[in-house]
Amino acid sequence: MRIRYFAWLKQRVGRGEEEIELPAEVRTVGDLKAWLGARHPRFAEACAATGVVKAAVDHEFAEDDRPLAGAREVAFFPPVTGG
Amino acid sequence: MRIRYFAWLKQRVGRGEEEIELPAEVRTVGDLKAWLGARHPRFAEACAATGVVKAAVDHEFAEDDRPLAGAREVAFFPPVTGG
Amino acid sequence: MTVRVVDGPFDPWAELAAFCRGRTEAGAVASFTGLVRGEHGGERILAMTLEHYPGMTERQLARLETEARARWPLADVLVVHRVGRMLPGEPIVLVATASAHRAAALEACAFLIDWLKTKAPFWKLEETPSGERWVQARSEDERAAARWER
Amino acid sequence: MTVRVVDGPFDPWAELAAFCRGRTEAGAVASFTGLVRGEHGGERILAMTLEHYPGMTERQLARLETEARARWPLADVLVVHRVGRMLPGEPIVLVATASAHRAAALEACAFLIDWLKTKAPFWKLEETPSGERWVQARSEDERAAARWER
Repeated sequence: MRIRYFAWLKQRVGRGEEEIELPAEVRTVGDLKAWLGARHPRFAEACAATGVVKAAVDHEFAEDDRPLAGAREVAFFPPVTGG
Repeated sequence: MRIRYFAWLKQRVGRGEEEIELPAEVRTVGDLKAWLGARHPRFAEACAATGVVKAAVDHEFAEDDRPLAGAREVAFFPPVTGG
Repeated sequence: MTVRVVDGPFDPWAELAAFCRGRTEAGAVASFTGLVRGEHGGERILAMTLEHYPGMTERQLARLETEARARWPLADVLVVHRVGRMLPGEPIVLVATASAHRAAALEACAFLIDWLKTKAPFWKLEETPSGERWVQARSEDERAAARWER
Repeated sequence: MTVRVVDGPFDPWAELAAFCRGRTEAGAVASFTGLVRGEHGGERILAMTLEHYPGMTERQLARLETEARARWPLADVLVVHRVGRMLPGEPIVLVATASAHRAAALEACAFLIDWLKTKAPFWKLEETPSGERWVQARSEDERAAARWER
């Protein structure tokens, strides 16, 4: 599965994307955040603050309870600021 | 005093403007409408329909009770349709 | 001059470009442009003539601008209204507002065109295949303007 | 294509001119243009870089357009958003709507920019004399978008 990071989360994690082998026990976006947080302490730090880390599964906004079954790409980013 | 007519009122009255000597008993916009109606039957006809004839005294919208003392120009026109 | 009545064609996009040139203090620019329609009430429009009341028009437009500036924090306002005879597709009116705040620019732009439609002395005469007709005022326009009363 | 992401300068006035060319069925055209400001929070802005999420961006913008067309009778919609590095005064975004109805054009334009600000994956990085900083999301933007929820 491809994981992508944007804006200052990319700087915190130190990379824009990575390929991971999804462990069987990681079933939701929330599980994935926790699992990635163990690998990237500064990502865990950002996730600890409410509402600061948003997620998208295959280009659709997703909440923590969103299942990952069948997903190809999950992205994490701060609240958007375009326009 | 100068009287001006716009849009289809101008066509009804048959002229865009006229100079009149204001009789002493014509004190308000409403008085003036009645007085002009006696000279121009088709103007009287338009004034008889509610809300169809609007007035301005010296470039300011004016209601029937607006006094004419000191006024130089009074205009009559249908509701505006610009923009 | 931020309020103008013009008696020939004007280019709203050139007006907007000039309005925004070098503008770095107000990042939000809203605009409304009215074009002559080619059809109205099921009849083809061959041309449209805008009559107005010189002197009163400029006074009312300037008043609209003053009112908009009193209600919203605007960096700039532009109103251009064409008069005379024009063809379908040609611009009749342009209203533009610039502000540091997006909501202020958008609301002031809506306010200006709503008020202009009911308070500025313009009248539209349409030429159709069956003859000329003066456009009737619409009650929707009165209602649209009324929401800004206070 | 009525929704575009561009990675270099674009000319919103040329875009609007093309958007309106030959348009005789929809007399009301509303637009919103966002320009890079030269100052923010008391600090001078030297440049702004817009990062985005290719693929998701286009999908979200297309969805915004679909939603706007479902809510208002629109003849046409145009959204252009620039990404990459840009300078103060340069256009970031253009939203334009065309309708036979003035209120529809104005409301849909406000809706599109409000939703874009909270639902399209763009992020702003400002360069100031004291360094780079990511722009914080504003709660006003969430509130502005919330008024269109239903």
